[in-house]
Order: sequence, then C-alpha cells, then structure tokens
Amino acid sequence: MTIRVQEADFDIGTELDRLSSGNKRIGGLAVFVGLVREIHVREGYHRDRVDALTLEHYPGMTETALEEIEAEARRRWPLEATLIVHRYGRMEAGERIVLVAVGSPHREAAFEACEFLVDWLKTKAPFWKLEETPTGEKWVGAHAADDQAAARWEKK
Amino acid sequence: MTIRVQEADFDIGTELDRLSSGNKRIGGLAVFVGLVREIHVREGYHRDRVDALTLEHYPGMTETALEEIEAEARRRWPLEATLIVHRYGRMEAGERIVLVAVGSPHREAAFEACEFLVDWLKTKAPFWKLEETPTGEKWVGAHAADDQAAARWEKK
Amino acid sequence: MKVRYFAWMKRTVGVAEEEIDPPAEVRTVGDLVTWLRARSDGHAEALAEGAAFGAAVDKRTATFDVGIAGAREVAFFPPFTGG
Amino acid sequence: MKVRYFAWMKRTVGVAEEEIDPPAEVRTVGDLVTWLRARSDGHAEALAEGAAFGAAVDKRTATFDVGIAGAREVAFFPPFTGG
Repeated sequence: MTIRVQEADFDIGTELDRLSSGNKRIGGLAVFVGLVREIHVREGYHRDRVDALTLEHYPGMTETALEEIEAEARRRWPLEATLIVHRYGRMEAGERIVLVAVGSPHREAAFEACEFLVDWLKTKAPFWKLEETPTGEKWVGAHAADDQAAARWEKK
Repeated sequence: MTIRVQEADFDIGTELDRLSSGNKRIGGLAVFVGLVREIHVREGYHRDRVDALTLEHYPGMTETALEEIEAEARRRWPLEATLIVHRYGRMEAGERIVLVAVGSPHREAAFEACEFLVDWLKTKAPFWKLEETPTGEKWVGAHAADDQAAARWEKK
Repeated sequence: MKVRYFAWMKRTVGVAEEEIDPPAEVRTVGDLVTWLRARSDGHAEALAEGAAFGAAVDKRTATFDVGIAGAREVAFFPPFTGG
Repeated sequence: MKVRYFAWMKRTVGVAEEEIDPPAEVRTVGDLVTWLRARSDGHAEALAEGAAFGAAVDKRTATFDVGIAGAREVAFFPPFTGG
C-alpha cells in the first residue's frame, strides 16, 4: 500500500522493516531490487558498457499507474503488504533503481505477486531510461522479453 | 555462494549490499525473507496463535545440505550471486527466520532460482520447528504444500 | 490544451511541452497526432506513422480512438522502459 | 557408532544421542532401525513401522537400504520443516 517515486536512494533494510513490522499475519516477503547493470552481454558475446543512466518519468501519471498496478495485484492475491519505490534521475552503475516488496501469509502468493508487479511496472508505468555508454547517450528501447513477461499475466 | 547458519538475527540491507556490490553484471536481486507468523488461519476460519518458535537443526548436515541446494541452483540458472542465511534457536513472532537472495543479469532467472532455493531448503535441509502456542508446545508437521512446491523442481 | 513529449520524442520535437488550440474537428488522440505533424519537421518525425509511441490523456494511458474534448493535457511518449 | 535423534524423536527416545555397537548382521539403515526398536519402549515408539521419519548416514540423507559399515554417525529425524 506504499508507493513512492523519488530521486533519492533507499535503504532496503529500513523499507522492509517498516513494511512487515506490526503485521503478524505475514509469513514471507518476496522482494525484487533492480540495479543499474554495467555490463550487458548481447547476443552471447558482444559486451556493452553502461556507466550510468538517467531515468525520466511522467510525474502524476507514474503514481497513478503504479497505484493501479498495485491494486490489480491485491485483487489477484491475498496480500498483507505491498511496497513499490522507484527512483528517477541519474544513477551510476551498481546503484539501486527500484524496490518491489510483497508480504503475504504464504510465499507462493508473495512470489507471484512480486513478479507480477515487476513485470507490469516495466511495461505500464511511464519511465524511460537514457544510458550513458562509451559511445554516447542512448535511449533504451522496449524489450520484447518484457512485453512477453507482462503478457503472461493478461487475463484470458 | 554464501551460506550461513546462525543464531543471531541478520540485517537485510547489509547482507544485500554485500551480495551485489562489486558485481556489475547483476541487474536484479530476487529476495525472500521468511518471518515467524503469529496468526495462522487454518481451514479458512480457525485461528491459531504462535507466540514464538524454536528452530532445531543438525549442525554439519545443515551446511552440507544448503551447499548442495545452492550448487544445484547454480547448475540450473545463470547466477552471479547467491546468499542463504538461516537462523536457529528461539524466535518470537515477527522475527526474521531466513533470508534467501539471488543476483542475476536477468530477473526471470533470479526469481526462479530464489523460489527454487526456498522450496528445496524447506524440504531438504534439516530444520525442525517447535511452536509455542497458548495451548502448549507443538512440533510443526511437514506440509503437503511444501512437498508439492519442492516436487515441481524435480527433473523429469 | 497542453501537449507534452517524453524521452527521445521531446528531443525530436524540440520542446517538452506546448500550449495548443486545435480546431473543433480534432476530436481524438489520433486526430491530434495528424494535426500536430504539420507543426514542424520535428513533430512530423516524432509522430510519424508507424513510429512506436503511446499517448496519455490527462495522465491516463489512451488509445488513439480516445476523445480529447475537455482534456487539459495530452502526452506522447515511447514505450516504457522502467524497472 | 553414534546414533542421534532430532526434534520430537529425541524426546520420545529420551536421549539426543547414544553410542551403540550393533552386531555384524546389522548392515543397513533399515537393519539398524529394527535393531534399535528393541532397546526401549521409547525407541520402539519413535522408530515405529509406518512412522514418518528419515535418516542420515554421516550427515547425508540416506534411504533405508544404505549400508552403515564404517559409518561414524547415523541420525534419525522427522520430516524437515525449516524455511
């Protein structure tokens, strides 16, 4: 039930403590932390380097989109706690970008809902990545793999 | 590649920082935190209360079993980093029991391997839970659901 | 009505946002795209037919058949790449 | 050879571990279970036929057909419930 879009870094331990403390029905937390990956291996051998990236977003729309994604997860799984913290602005390689955490009595629901939230926020929340590479700046294109990952949660 | 069995609590933020720092190929961490759940709803309506539990384990065998589980995960998925911290001894409701974290270039591998590790450690590592309830102490029986969760990873 | 552009579309159009006053026959997001293309080469390139971009009306994702009557803000952007 | 018991089996048997010296015809984990049952009512109850318990030989999970020749430690325990 917490959604934050912020420029500052976050502390995972503090965030997760706050999320689960006081709720005695939580048996498991499933968590995802997205990081700025420096080395990208493409097509199995070619290596690109990303020194930093800048995340642009659409203030106002971002929060609404994340709230809708979170509400959908709560409709689908019995969740006791949810947290999405997504950063924007410039981040160097190795920095944290996003934290998604889900608390549930049962771990299966926590894992599924966490994966769902990550998949959907990648394709349904208005964020755009601009990478700084040795050959210049480059807007990241949408990944077909992300679309496929998101599509598996579409209701038949 | 880190496995620890300890009585003391752990700090999630510190553990995850140590796990991912210095490895620039990690794009995502999938994490599971198991907690002592106080309220157990059984059969949809009956509520049991667990005030605390004591985890017994088999020193020596536990570490070997966890190492084997971790090695199996590395055979199955392209992982950059793995961490299992499992506590033993007495823990009160709301306390952390176990931390499983997996770092990979790609989130799908991280999520799958993390779920695999949790499922297998529940059924293949020698831990036993003794619950303290208002009606006395009670050894936890094996859950059919855990066996089923573990079985889905058995190679055909 | 305000129009906003994000990511590479902002650079191609040349502005992050602009105030516009389209004629009454511009009724939908799709109509607006066609109308905006005529404003400059940058607009024409960013909003070209076949280019992969999406839209939002008042900060909610909108397909091209969505009406824009009464909207305060229409946005255009490339596919999302967050997370 | 040392035998160890865990969780409720330890309470039922009455000891956490014991030194034993079974005769030569006790060759497998299964043989040892049968032999141990005769030691006390607690042993008989903990290691009863049909009870759900597992074993380890020198700290590795072992089925009942595994040999115990040369083993330093055999353990018996209920199904695992960690995590």
